[in-house]
Amino acid sequence: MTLIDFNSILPVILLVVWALVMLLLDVWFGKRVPLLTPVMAVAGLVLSLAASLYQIGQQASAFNGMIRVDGFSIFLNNLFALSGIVAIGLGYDYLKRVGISEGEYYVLLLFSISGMMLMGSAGDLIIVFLSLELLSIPLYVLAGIDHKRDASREASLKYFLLGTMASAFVLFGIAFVYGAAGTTSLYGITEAVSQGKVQQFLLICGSALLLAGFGFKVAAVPFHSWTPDVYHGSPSSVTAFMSVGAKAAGFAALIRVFSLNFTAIAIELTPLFWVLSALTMIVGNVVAVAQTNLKRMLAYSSIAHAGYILMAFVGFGDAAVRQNSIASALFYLAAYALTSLGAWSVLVAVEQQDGSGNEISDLAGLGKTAPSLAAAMVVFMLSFTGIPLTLGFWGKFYLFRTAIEGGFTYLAVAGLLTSLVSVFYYLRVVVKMYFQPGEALAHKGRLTSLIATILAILVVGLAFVPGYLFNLAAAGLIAGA
Amino acid sequence: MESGQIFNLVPWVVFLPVIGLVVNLLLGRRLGEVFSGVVASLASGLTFVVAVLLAAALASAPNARVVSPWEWISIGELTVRWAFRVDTLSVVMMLAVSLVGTLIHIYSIGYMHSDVRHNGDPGRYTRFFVFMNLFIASMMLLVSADNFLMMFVGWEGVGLCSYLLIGFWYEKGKNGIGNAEAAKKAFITNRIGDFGLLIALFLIFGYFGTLQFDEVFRQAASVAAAHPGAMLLITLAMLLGVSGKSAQIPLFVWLPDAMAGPTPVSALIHAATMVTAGVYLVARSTAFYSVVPVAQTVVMWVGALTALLAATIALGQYDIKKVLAYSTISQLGFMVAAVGMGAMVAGMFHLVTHAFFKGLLFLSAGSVIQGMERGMHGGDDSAEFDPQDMRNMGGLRKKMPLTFWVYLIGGLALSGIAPLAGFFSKDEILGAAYTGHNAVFVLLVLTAFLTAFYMGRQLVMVFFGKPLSAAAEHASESPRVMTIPLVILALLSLLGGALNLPGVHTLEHWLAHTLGEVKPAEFIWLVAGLSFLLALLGLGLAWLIYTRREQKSGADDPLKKPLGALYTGMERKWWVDEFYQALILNPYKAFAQFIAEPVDLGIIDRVGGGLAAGMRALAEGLRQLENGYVRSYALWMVVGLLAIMMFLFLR
Amino acid sequence: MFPVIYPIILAVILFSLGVAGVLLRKNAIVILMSLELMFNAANLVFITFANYHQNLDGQVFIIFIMVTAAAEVAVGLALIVNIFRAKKTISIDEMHSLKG
Amino acid sequence: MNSAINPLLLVTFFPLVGVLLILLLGSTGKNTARWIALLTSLVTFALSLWLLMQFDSTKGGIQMEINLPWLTLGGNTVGFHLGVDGISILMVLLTALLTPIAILSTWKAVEERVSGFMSFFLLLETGMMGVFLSLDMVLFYIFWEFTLVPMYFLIGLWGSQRRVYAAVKFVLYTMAGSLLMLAGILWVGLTYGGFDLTKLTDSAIPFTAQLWLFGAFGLAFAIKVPMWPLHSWLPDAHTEAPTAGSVILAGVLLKMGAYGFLRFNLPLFPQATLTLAPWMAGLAVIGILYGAIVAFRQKDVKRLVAYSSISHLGFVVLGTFALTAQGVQGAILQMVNHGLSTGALFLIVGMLYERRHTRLMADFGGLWRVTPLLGSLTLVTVLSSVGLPGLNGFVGEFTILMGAFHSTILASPWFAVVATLGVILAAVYLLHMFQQVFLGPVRHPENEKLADLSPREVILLAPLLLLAFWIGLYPAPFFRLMSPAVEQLLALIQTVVQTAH
Repeated sequence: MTLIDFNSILPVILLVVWALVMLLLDVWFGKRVPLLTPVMAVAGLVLSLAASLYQIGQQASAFNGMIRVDGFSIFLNNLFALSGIVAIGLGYDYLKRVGISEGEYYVLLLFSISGMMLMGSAGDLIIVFLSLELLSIPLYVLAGIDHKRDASREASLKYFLLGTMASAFVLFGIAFVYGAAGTTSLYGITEAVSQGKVQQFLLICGSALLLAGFGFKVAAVPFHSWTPDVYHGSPSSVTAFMSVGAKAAGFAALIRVFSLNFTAIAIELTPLFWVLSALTMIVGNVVAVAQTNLKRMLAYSSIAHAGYILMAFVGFGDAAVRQNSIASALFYLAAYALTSLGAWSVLVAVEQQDGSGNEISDLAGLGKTAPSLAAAMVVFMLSFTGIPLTLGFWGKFYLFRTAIEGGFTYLAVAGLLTSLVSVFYYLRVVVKMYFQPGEALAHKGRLTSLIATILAILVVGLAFVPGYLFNLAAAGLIAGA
Repeated sequence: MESGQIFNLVPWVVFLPVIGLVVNLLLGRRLGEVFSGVVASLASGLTFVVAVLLAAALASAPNARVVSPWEWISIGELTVRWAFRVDTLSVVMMLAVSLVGTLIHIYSIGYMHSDVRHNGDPGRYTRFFVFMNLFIASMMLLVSADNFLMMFVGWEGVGLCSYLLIGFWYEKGKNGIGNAEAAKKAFITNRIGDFGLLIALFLIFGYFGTLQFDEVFRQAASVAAAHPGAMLLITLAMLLGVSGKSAQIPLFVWLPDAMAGPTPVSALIHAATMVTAGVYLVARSTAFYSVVPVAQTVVMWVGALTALLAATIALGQYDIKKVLAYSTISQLGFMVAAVGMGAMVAGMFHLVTHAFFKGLLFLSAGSVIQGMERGMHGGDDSAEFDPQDMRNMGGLRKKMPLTFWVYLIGGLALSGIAPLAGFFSKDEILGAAYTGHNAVFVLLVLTAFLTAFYMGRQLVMVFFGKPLSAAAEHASESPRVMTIPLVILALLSLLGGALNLPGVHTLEHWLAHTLGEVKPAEFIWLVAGLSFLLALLGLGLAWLIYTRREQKSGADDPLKKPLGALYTGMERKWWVDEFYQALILNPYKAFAQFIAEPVDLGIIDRVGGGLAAGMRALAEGLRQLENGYVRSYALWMVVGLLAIMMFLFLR
Repeated sequence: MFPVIYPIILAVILFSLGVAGVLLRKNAIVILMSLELMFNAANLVFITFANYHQNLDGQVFIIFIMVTAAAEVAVGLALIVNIFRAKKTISIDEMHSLKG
Repeated sequence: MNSAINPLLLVTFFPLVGVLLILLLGSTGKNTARWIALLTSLVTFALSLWLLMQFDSTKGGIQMEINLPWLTLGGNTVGFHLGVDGISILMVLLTALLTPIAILSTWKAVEERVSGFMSFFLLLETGMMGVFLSLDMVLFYIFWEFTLVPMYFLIGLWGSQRRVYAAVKFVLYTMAGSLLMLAGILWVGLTYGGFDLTKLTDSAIPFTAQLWLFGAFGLAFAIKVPMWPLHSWLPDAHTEAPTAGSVILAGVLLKMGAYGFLRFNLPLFPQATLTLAPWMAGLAVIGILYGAIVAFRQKDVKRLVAYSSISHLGFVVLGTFALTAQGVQGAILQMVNHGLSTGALFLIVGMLYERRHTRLMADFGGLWRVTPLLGSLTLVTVLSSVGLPGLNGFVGEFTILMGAFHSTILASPWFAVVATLGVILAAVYLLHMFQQVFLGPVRHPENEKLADLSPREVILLAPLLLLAFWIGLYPAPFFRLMSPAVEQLLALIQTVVQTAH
């Protein structure tokens, strides 16, 4: 293992080692020093974040091309680390309240994050598969971590069964791609494709299977069915993390694999992505209208947002658009991450001990009982909707711009119209909080409120100076793409 | 002051009354009735002085002058200025308006003093004079304008004043809302006319490129030659405006209702001045009408028919003011017919004399009514008692002698008894009709006869016989401040004919500077004799019939029996109001209701809601797919996978 | 050397059987086994192509797959046991409280 | 003109100073928030007058331009580009004038969450200013959408019974249009290399694309104006909004739509404008009559005024698409006029509501006698709205109709003729309203003791009515202000007409 190798994988290694240490420490001291594990976890993520920030500007290939360090991986690593920190913050308040034993939560979280980071820097299909498993398996457990509750158990099992099936799809797909190209290295495949040395039939089979498998992870229709149930059943702080991390990782895989290797069959895939994107936007937004439970509504909203991000892919075969396509997806992911974490943190703040309190109607009167929390929620809802002066607006702006640049104006129009539908249910939250009388209970978990407030400030503040984030996303190119 | 500078005074004909009204607005209520009345009368009087000065200056140099102090609207080619025009025509109007106006202001000081008390709101005294001054200002704006648009400002301004003054006692009238309804009716009917005028304005600007009088009239002949259709449209659209303002067929219906206003208002606005604006407009636009014979004919017929129709209705009215109102419509018909025949001077002449005697008649009627009201307060009549109903009057000759005499002068002048003012002016119109418009002549002569007849009827019913009610029994003469203006107007009605005596033609020459040289109207002895005889016949017949009628309060008219259905028609105003109600108002209401509820709320408003409901239904439907069973979720994934494969392989 | 297509067809059949198992069986453990079948179908493909391409990538991959599959099974069985304790059944059709 | 700070920046963002102050001090009391808001908006008004003094009305182009690069995105620059010309300056002045009046009108009406109300109001002012001053399409869109947020809360939190429904409807309708506009903005920006409006006017967009884009932009503006049949959000929003909200909604927000047509559709898509002008004018004429007819049958006085807005804004659109100097200048002036007269009408309705807590006309009657000053001022307002010559409404309507009548592009006088019927109908419904409320006898004993206007209320109405007289009698300065800009705009259209032949 050379220094470059070590260097390139530093954020992941740090995290894994840290998590193992924590596992031990938690067993010994966890009961006596309850703050130890969460603080350790945050520290680990901060370290990992530091390592990742340190990598900014670097471009490297390590472990014989299995690991890549480039703008893309760095961008995502930062995103994962940050959302991990938020998830820990949320969990700290929340787990105690609903009475979940905590130790494993943080450790599993760190493992899952390390899998996501690995996914971001995957340079080989083996890594793609491994990181997929590394990020998924802890999530299955996390979803069921509240094992005394039926919902949590059910969510966990559903997630596990379907997730494993999706993994099988991915695996089978990888096998075919390997058969087509004779290598599992992403570079190698690209090379083989460009030299025309691939079995087209196998490649297409493989790409279809991979698409289905990754589609599951990002929750694209029709592979989305797990999302509402799992988001609903899992403990809210887990869902908060899942809605951001798992989705981003799925997109990372999608981008890594497809934007490099399947450009040769892009003409075939483009209409597929078109349909997937449109379907996902429509189903996500429309079904969200009918939801009465805030968690389920946010789940459908996350499906809808996956549809928007997919919009960026439609034109991935077009080399002129590809850069913007990736950058806009990354930017949207970042905007979505901040907003979604924020919205979930508000939800965490209002959820009751017995797991109730997450119906939309339970928010009635929040504007009076917890003004700052409600105001933050307004910001998140506006950002989800894409109203200007929130980060969500810029995300949509950039995405739609990419779609139109790629020549997919109708898709952009479909996206805009479904945004209109989304106004419907996002505003309903605002209506409930401010315009209807009620005594919504908000737990005075200071940390959760603080997180919500900080995120709201970020969502609004960054909207005034989105340039920095734009540049970061624009630098998030895949080496060689 | 040099005569050139005198012309610069012309904006003051508008400013003075405006100053008057502003002063009254600010101070009137605090300083009391006398102050208000005096200020307003002074404002109006000074306007008259300015008009006299202008006339004097014009006498020595009769060419038109334009004083154009400010820009108003200037966009592209459309340039309109606030420009005042002094020429012989406008000065005649200014003189007539400010003279009659001032007299009526003075009269009102007395009249309104008791009117506000009779109606129970003395605080409204000042408001009356504010509106009156506003009216003088608007009317002056109308007659002194140098372009069509500025004239239109005055045109609508007087309409507003009419609205305000008809609705002066807005809480009175039928069901408490009758007066307000009448005011609204007047305004909206006028607006329909104004619609025509606006269209005319648009067309004029289109074909002439300007709205300035001189420019427009200079090109009239050439444009008429080039675009005869356009000129016809302009003149006919204008006629719609005229028929609105001057209460001609088909828009005359508002004027009788306008009698809801206090009597001085009826005298000033709805008899002497505002309603003649239409005549003024046609006279002003002589250049147009003289080149469009068809339009002239239409105008003439409208006037003649209105004259006859209104005269017949006047026969069937019992309200003292309603009779005069229909008489006004009828006389306006005379004027309009005159200008339609091209006898502009005759029309203007009748306009002026009519202003005198009809103003006089209305004011006298006001005096009668207040006499009755005073009688009412003395007597013990019920609250339902109508002091304006002639069937309650009778014998007032003795109770109100001065009023009787001036009323008589007015009535005779209106009937066309020589040598009163009305005789000469009406004769000139008849003369014009006689030379070339036989059918119209017959109509007008018939009208003249009817005019005399209904005036005779009114005089008899009001002043002769015995008092038919306690109020009439106790009626008393009006105060000096009211009777003096009456006397002055009576003098003017007596001597007004001197303005344009046959053979002298003062007015004719005066107006020729503006309207162009026209052949002076001949004095035809046959026509004059005929009209005089008919007038006498009418009065005499009325005397015969009405002195012998059953003298009882509320008795039927003696003509009712012999004329039968015909008389009912006259009484019910030929059902014109009902006709409009059924043909226009009710359908509009129903249509508006239809648009407002079934269409707007029912269809257009529901589209958005329907989309939302559809969205909800779709959402509920799609939601069913998420049934909670893992295996069905797995099935969806497999289906999705297979669909992707199928697509990739089958394309 | 026999044609590559035979083992691939076998793998596809195995995979399809796995899918059918997931779709048709209610017992969670059987479903887990069906999933394993799908994994192993992939393994078969890898091994076939490793042989075909004459390189080791495929074989290396299989090692990883076997490891992760073991982890999956461990987690899966733990979840199932947990559920069995609470609900006394492992029929997945009993688990549909979350829906809509 | 070497001022250190660009006046446009000050005018646009000064209200935010007030927001900050309210957030810092707002908790000290209701009156603190009120005074801060009022003073801030007055200072903004003063700043807008200062802006007017620096404005050179002889020039047609953009003045006091400020163009800072904001961000670059995939090769396109989004600039912070503000500028004022003869068209926008009037809108800025109108906004700056109406905001303090609206704020003052809430002195007694808003008692709950005052500092929130005032903050939203000032935010709204910034948004509106931004809409009128932006010269970058993206910036424009940001301000455009941003105005929704404060207005949504103003309606939803401080409105009357059906406020939630109205607020949501308002947002949904507006967004339905503006989202498509966003697609249009993106398309134009991508195809023609930038979002800067001043650079785009030269780009020759192909005709078919122009038609589509006209539709995308036009829909957003048409909903905002609102044009028939996209108006159904308006009666609800106007009726349910608090008085101050209605004033601003009618006075300024609707103008954003009409302004959008002038700022975007005409210069950017001239050929499409030429082709579609008769259709737009046709819809405008329908709107004029339709609004007037429906207004006539309303029982709620506020709804009546709301529908009257549809009718009045129809004139604005008609004038705009007459594409003649008279039409367009009249339309711009009419925007101001409508802001003044309808703003005043809404204030009056608010005053009535504060006194009687009802808006049904049947509950009033005979008020002129009880409250003579209110009655008289209402009458003047009604007359201004009716379009009585000598008052502002007439000048606008007359010039619009004149322009439409002679428009070579509409090529038919019938648009104007039919629209002129609207003048009659306006008298019908407005006098009906005046009669129902102020004339006749006092029918309800509750109305006997109503208080007449307080000095504060007179101060609210006085500036509006004085301006109504000013514009009616001497509109020349207003026309002078806008005419170079309008001429420039029409010259552009004219070149297209010539090349078409």
